[in-house]
Amino acid sequence: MARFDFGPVRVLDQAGNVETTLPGFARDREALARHYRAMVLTRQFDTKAVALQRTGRLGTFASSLGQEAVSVGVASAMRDQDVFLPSFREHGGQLWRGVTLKELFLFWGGDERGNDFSGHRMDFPACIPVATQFPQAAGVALAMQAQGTGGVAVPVGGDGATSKGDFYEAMNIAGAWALPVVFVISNNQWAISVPLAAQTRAVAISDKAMAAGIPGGRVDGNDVIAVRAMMERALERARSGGGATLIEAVTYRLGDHTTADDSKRYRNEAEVSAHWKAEPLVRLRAHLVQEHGWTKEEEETLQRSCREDVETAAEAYLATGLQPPRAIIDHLFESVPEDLAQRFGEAGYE
Amino acid sequence: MARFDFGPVRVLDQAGNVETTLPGFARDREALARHYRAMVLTRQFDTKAVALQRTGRLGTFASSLGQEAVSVGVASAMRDQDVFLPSFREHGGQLWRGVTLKELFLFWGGDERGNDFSGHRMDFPACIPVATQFPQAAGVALAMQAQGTGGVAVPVGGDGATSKGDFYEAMNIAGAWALPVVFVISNNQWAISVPLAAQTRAVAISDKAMAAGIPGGRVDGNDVIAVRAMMERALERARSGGGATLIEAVTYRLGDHTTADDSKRYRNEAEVSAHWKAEPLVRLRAHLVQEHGWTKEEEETLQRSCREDVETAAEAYLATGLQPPRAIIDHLFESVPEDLAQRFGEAGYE
Amino acid sequence: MNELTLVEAVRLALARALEDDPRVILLGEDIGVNGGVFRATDGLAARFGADRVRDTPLAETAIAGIAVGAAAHGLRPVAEIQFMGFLYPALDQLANHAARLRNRTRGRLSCPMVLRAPFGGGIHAPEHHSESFEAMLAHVPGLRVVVPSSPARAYGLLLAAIRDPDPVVFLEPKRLYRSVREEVADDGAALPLDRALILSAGDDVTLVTWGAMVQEAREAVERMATEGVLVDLIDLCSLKPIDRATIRRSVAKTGRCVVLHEAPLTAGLGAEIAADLAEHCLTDLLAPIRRVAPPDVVIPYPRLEDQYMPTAGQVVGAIREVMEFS
Amino acid sequence: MNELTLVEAVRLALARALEDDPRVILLGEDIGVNGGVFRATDGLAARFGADRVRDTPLAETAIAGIAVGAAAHGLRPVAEIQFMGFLYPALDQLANHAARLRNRTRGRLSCPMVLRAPFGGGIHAPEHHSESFEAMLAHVPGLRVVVPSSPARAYGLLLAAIRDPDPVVFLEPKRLYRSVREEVADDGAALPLDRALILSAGDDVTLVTWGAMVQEAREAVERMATEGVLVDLIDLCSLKPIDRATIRRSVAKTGRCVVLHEAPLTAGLGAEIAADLAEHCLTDLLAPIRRVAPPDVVIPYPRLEDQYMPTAGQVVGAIREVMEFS
Ligand SMILES: Cc1ncc(C[n+]2csc(CCOP(=O)(O)OP(=O)(O)O)c2C)c(N)n1
Ligand SMILES: Cc1ncc(C[n+]2csc(CCOP(=O)(O)OP(=O)(O)O)c2C)c(N)n1
Ligand SMILES: [Mg+2]
Ligand SMILES: [Mg+2]
Repeated sequence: MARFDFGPVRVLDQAGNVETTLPGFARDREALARHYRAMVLTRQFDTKAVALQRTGRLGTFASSLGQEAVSVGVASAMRDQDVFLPSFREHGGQLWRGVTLKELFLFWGGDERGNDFSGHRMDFPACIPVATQFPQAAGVALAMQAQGTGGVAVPVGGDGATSKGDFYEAMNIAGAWALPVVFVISNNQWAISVPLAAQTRAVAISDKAMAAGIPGGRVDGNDVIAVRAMMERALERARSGGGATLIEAVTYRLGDHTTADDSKRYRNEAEVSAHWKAEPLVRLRAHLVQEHGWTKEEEETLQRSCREDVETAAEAYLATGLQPPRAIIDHLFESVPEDLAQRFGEAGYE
Repeated sequence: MARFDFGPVRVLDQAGNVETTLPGFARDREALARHYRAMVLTRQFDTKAVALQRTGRLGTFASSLGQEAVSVGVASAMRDQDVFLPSFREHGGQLWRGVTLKELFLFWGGDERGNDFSGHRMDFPACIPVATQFPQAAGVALAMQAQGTGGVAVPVGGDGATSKGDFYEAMNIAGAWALPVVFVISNNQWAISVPLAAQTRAVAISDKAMAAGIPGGRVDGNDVIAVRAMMERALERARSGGGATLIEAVTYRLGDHTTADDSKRYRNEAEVSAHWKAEPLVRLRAHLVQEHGWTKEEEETLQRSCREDVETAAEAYLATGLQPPRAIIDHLFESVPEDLAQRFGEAGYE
Repeated sequence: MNELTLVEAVRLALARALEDDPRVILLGEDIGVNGGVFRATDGLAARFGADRVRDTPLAETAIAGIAVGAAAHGLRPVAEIQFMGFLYPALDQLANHAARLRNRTRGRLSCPMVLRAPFGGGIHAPEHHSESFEAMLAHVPGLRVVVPSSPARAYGLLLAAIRDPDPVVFLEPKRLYRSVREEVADDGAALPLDRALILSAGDDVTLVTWGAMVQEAREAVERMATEGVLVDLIDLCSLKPIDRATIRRSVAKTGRCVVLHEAPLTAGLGAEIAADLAEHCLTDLLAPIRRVAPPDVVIPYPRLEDQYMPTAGQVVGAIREVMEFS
Repeated sequence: MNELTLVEAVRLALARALEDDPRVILLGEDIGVNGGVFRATDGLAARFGADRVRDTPLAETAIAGIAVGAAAHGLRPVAEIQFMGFLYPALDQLANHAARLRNRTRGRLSCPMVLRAPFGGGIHAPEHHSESFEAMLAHVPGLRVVVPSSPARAYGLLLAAIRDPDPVVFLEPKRLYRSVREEVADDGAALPLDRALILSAGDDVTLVTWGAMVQEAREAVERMATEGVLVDLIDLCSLKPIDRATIRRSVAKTGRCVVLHEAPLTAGLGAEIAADLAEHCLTDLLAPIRRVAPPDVVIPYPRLEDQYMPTAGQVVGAIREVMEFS
C-alpha cells in the first residue's frame, strides 16, 4: 500500500540517539530544553490533576501520560497566527500556547473561566464531543484563507476520532478547498477500551488521507523532534497555499483513559510496561544528556521548578471562588434576552 | 498512488467490441438480452415518468438516464438472499429485483404503497437522505452475518454521497468487522450542480476504500458486463467471509438531476453531448448486433414490449385510488397507540 | 414598486448583507452557480464571487461545523441546509457547539452564524422534504430560531439574523416562497429578532402561529370576521426567544387562544405557548386553549399530504369551539 | 432478597433479553470487555460472546444506522450511546429512518430497535455529559421514548422496550444509577410501555415528573405532607406516547398541577403536559400550572451545576404557590 512521503518518521531512537539528520531547531540546546521543560511540566500537571481528582478537588480528568511529545511537538511548530483546536487530552499543547496551569485546573475543576484563557485568544477550548473539532478547524481555516492571515488551523484528535464521520467530512472539504489545516491524530492506540485494531482495518491512520486526496504522514509520536519537524513541513505547506495534510503521531496512552476509567479491565500490564520503554521524556532527556551535557542539577532544578509552578497554580485554582449564580445566564448571548432574565428570576435561581 | 486491483475495468469498448475476456455469463445471448431489456425498460420507465411529471401526474422525479448499466449490472450480480439498499436513482436495479413498474410509479407519485413492493421483500425502499443507506447496509450485513444466511448487503449511492460522514463510518466499521457489504458508488460525476472535482480532491472514489482498509475497485459504469463482473467478484468475496468492498462505477448523468432541476444553469451542452457517446444501451446493443446477430425486429419487439409494459403500469398507477385518510396513522406502529388514535379523531383528520 | 416573493426577499437580504459586510459569506450545497435549489442565492455567486458564495461538498455536519469555526474566527457565515429534513446531522454542531461557544469561553469566542433552511410541507415534495421540527431547535439553549412569514419580514428578519452576534437558525416556509408578493424596500433595515407581530387585531380570540400557517390563519380570520368574531392574529416570528409578553397581553384581552402549527402535536412549539398561558394567564382564560396541529405522524407522501396539513377550516372549527365554550 | 441499583437492573434486563431471545444483540462503545463506562453491560460479553455484546468503533451515526439495518433484517439490536450528549449524530437515523421504516413501507419492514443512553445532570460530570433533551426525541413521530426512575421500573420497562416491535429510545437517569436500591425480581415480566405510574396518591395537587427528578419530587411530596398537603405524584415513565388519561384524571381530582423537569424550560416536555391540561382540563384547574425547570441555559460546568438543577425546595415553593392561589 502506498503512503505519502512526508518527512522524518523518527529522529531519535528510544535511547535518544540520532537516527537521521537533526532538523535545525533541534541542534539548539535552549530550544530542546524548552521542549523538554514543556513535557515535564505537562507530566507534573497531569500527576497533580490526578491527585486532586482522587481527593475530590477536581472533576473527571484525562491524563496525557506518555503522549506529551505529540502535544508539545505540534504546538511548538505552530505560529502565533495559527489556531489550535485541541481534544481534551492536549494539555501540553495548550500550555505551550500560553494557557496557564491555573486555567487548565479551572477547566478540569468545572469552571468555564478556564476557557477564557490567557493563551492565544483565538484558540479553541478543549473539545469533548469526539471529532467535532475537525469541521470547525476547516471553518477557521476558511476564515484565515479569506482574511489572508497566513494562519493554519491545527485540530488534534485521537485514533478513536478517526471513526467519526466528522473527521472525513472535514478532511474531504479541506482537501477540495485546499484549506490551511493540519489534521493531527494522536494515535495512542486506545479509545477507552477499544484498541486500534478493533477501531479500523486501515493499515495506518495516515492512509486515511487518501480518502480526501491530501498527503498523510506518520511520525513517531514519542519523538518530539520528529513530531515538530513533520508538523513544520505540513504547516509550511498549508501556509504556502498547498492545502491540508493529515499527520498521524503514533504514541501510547500509558495511563487510564480518565480518572473514571480502570484500564486493567481491558488491557494487560505487560503491554503497558512494554510501552514505558518508548515514552518521550526519557528519550529526550537521554538525548540532552548525551549530546548537550544535560546535568543532574539541571534536571533537578527543572523538575523542582515545574513542580513549584504546578503547586502554585493548583493553590490558586483551589482558592478561586465560584462565579456568581447569574454567571449561568450572562454569557449565553451577547446580551441577555428578556425572556431568559425574567425566567432566571422567576425560577428562583437567584 | 496505489489502487486495489479488482478485476476488469472495462469489457466492452464504446463501440461494443470486446476489450478483454468476456466473463462467463456474458457469452450467453439470453443473459445479455435480459440485461439489455432491463436497461431499455428502465429508460422507457424514466421517459414515461418524466412525461407524467411534466403533465402534473407524478411528483418530482429523478431520472437515471445514462446510468442504467450501473443499476442493472449491480442487481443482476446479486442473489435472492442479498439485500439491495438503493438511493433514489436505482430504478434499473429495483426493477431487476422484482419491484414492479406500477410500484415505482406509485412511489414517485407520492404513495407509500410503492414501497410495499412485490420484489425482494427484505430490500430497502429508495433512500432520499443521501448516504444514510450505508450504515443501514452495515446493519443488514451484521444481521446476515449473525444469521449465517450467506447474504450480502448492497447499498448504492452517488458520488456526492461520498462526502457524507455516514459513508466513511459505515465503510470503516464494515472493514473492521469484515461485514458482507459491497458499497457501490454510482459516480455520475455530478451531485446536482456540483461536479466531482468540487466534491473531493481524491484521485478516484475507489481510493476512499483505503480509509477503511478494504479493497476498492473502479469500473466503467456504462459497461453492464464489466459492472456485473466486478460486482460478482466483490459479492463472492463478501459471501466467503472476505469482508467488504467498495466499487466505484463511473458513469454520467445525461439528464437533469430531477424534474425540478435545470442543468443548463450549471453545465454546458457540449459536455453532455460528449458523454452521449459512451452511454450504455447503445454499447450493449452494438455488442449484441455484432456478436449475437441481434436483429432489427428483435430490437423493435423489445422496445415495443417495454413501452407496453410501461404504459400498462402507468395506467394502473393512475387508476389507483388514494389510501383512506386513516392510512396516515395506521402504519406508524405495529398497533396504533391510543393517544394517536384519539388525536386523529379529535383533530378532525377523519 | 418593488413587489417581491419571499424567496426574492431572502435573496435581496443576502445580497445586501454581502454588500454591506465583507465578513459575510454564504455556503451550502448548490448555492453557487445553480443559485440554490429554490434560487434563493440566484446570481449571488456571479456578483460576489465563488469564494463568498460557496458551493460545499454534500456534507451537512461539516457545513455546520465549518460555519462554527468560521464564525468564531471572524467571518459571518450564512450556511444553507438544502431542506430541513437534512438538518439533523447539523444538530450536533448547533447544539453542542454553536449554541455554547460564547458561554463556555465566557465570551472570549462567539459564534455569529446563521443557518438557513427551507422547511415545512404543503408543496407535495418527495419524502424527507417537508419536515418541520422547529420545536427541537427552539429547545436548544443558546440558539435563536426565527421564521418569517412574508417577504418583508423575511428581508428584515434575515438581515437581523445575520447581524446578530450569536447563532440564529432561520427557517424559511418554502410553501410561501413564491405564493405571496409584497413590497420590500431594500433599505437595509432589520426587524427586531425577538418580537412577535400582530397581523390583525381583535378582541374575541387570540390566534398564534408562524411560517406557512400564517396564510391558513389569515383565511380563518377572514372567515371568522364574517361571523362577527374578531381575531388577534399573532405571527410569532421569533420562535426562540418567544415574545411571551405580546401573547399574554393579547390573551389578557381576549381570554381565548388557539395555536396553530404544521409540526406534529406532541412537544411541538404550540405546547410552549399554551403552557406559558396556563402558567401566567390562567385567570384570563375563558376557554380551553386549542392547538390545531397534525397528530403525531410522519408527514405522509404527497398523495395523502392534505390529510396531514392543518387547514383554515380546522382553525375556524377550533375558534368556534373556544368561542362557544362556556 | 435481590436489592439492585438501577444500573444493575438495566444489566439484569439486558442479560434476560439476551438469554431469552437469540435475535437480541447489544452494540455500543466500550460495552464489551469494559462492560460499558457505567458498567451497564458488565460481564455480558463474557457470558454471551463478543458477537452479541459488541464493541463498536467510535461512530454514533453508524451505531444508529447499523441498529436500523439490523433491526429491519431480523435482529433485535439494543444500541448504547455512551452519553446523551453524543446522541445528536444518531438523530438523523432515528427520525428519518427508524421512526419511519414501518410507515413508509406500509408495514413491510419494521425497526424493532432500542437506543439506550444515560442522560441528565447532577453528577458533576464534564461538559457535554449531562444533557437532557428528551423533549426533542418525544417530538419525533414514530419513536417511543421511555425513562425509568427506579431499578424495578428500569428492569420492566427495558424488557418491554426490547420486546416492542417498534423503535424505542430508552433514557437512563444516570444520577440514579447507583443512588437507589430496590428489590427486582428477575421474572422476565415487562411493564407496559405507555402507562404513567402514580407513586403517591393525594387529593390536593398533581406533580408530574420523570427520571432523576422523581427523587426531588419524592422529597417535596414528603415535605408537603408535613404541611398537610397531599400530592398525587406521577412518574411519566413513557414520554412518548404520554399517558394523558392518567394525568388528566389526577388533575380532575386535584385541580392543581406542577410539572418538574431538569431540561431547560422552553419547549421542554413539561410544556406538552401543561398544554394538554390547558386544552382538556381547563375547567378543573384551580390554579395556574407551574413548571419547575431551569431557565433556557446550557447546563453549567460542575462548579455551578447546582445553580441549574431543580431542587425539592423549588418544587415545594411551586406547590405552595399553586396551593395558595385563589
Ligand atoms: C462523539 C463522542 N462519543 C463518545 C464520547 C465518549 N468518549 C470520550 S473519549 C472517548 C474515546 C476517544 O478515543 P480517542 O479518539 O482515541 O482519544 P483518546 O481518548 O485516546 O485520547 C470516548 C468514546 C465522546 N466524548 N464523544
Ligand atoms: C443528506 C442530504 N443532503 C441533501 C440532499 C438533497 N440532494 C438530493 S440528491 C443530492 C445530490 C446527490 O448527489 P449524488 O450523491 O452524486 O447522487 P446523484 O444525484 O448524482 O445520483 C442532493 C444534494 C439529500 N437528499 N440528502
Ligand atoms: Mg486514542
Ligand atoms: Mg452524482
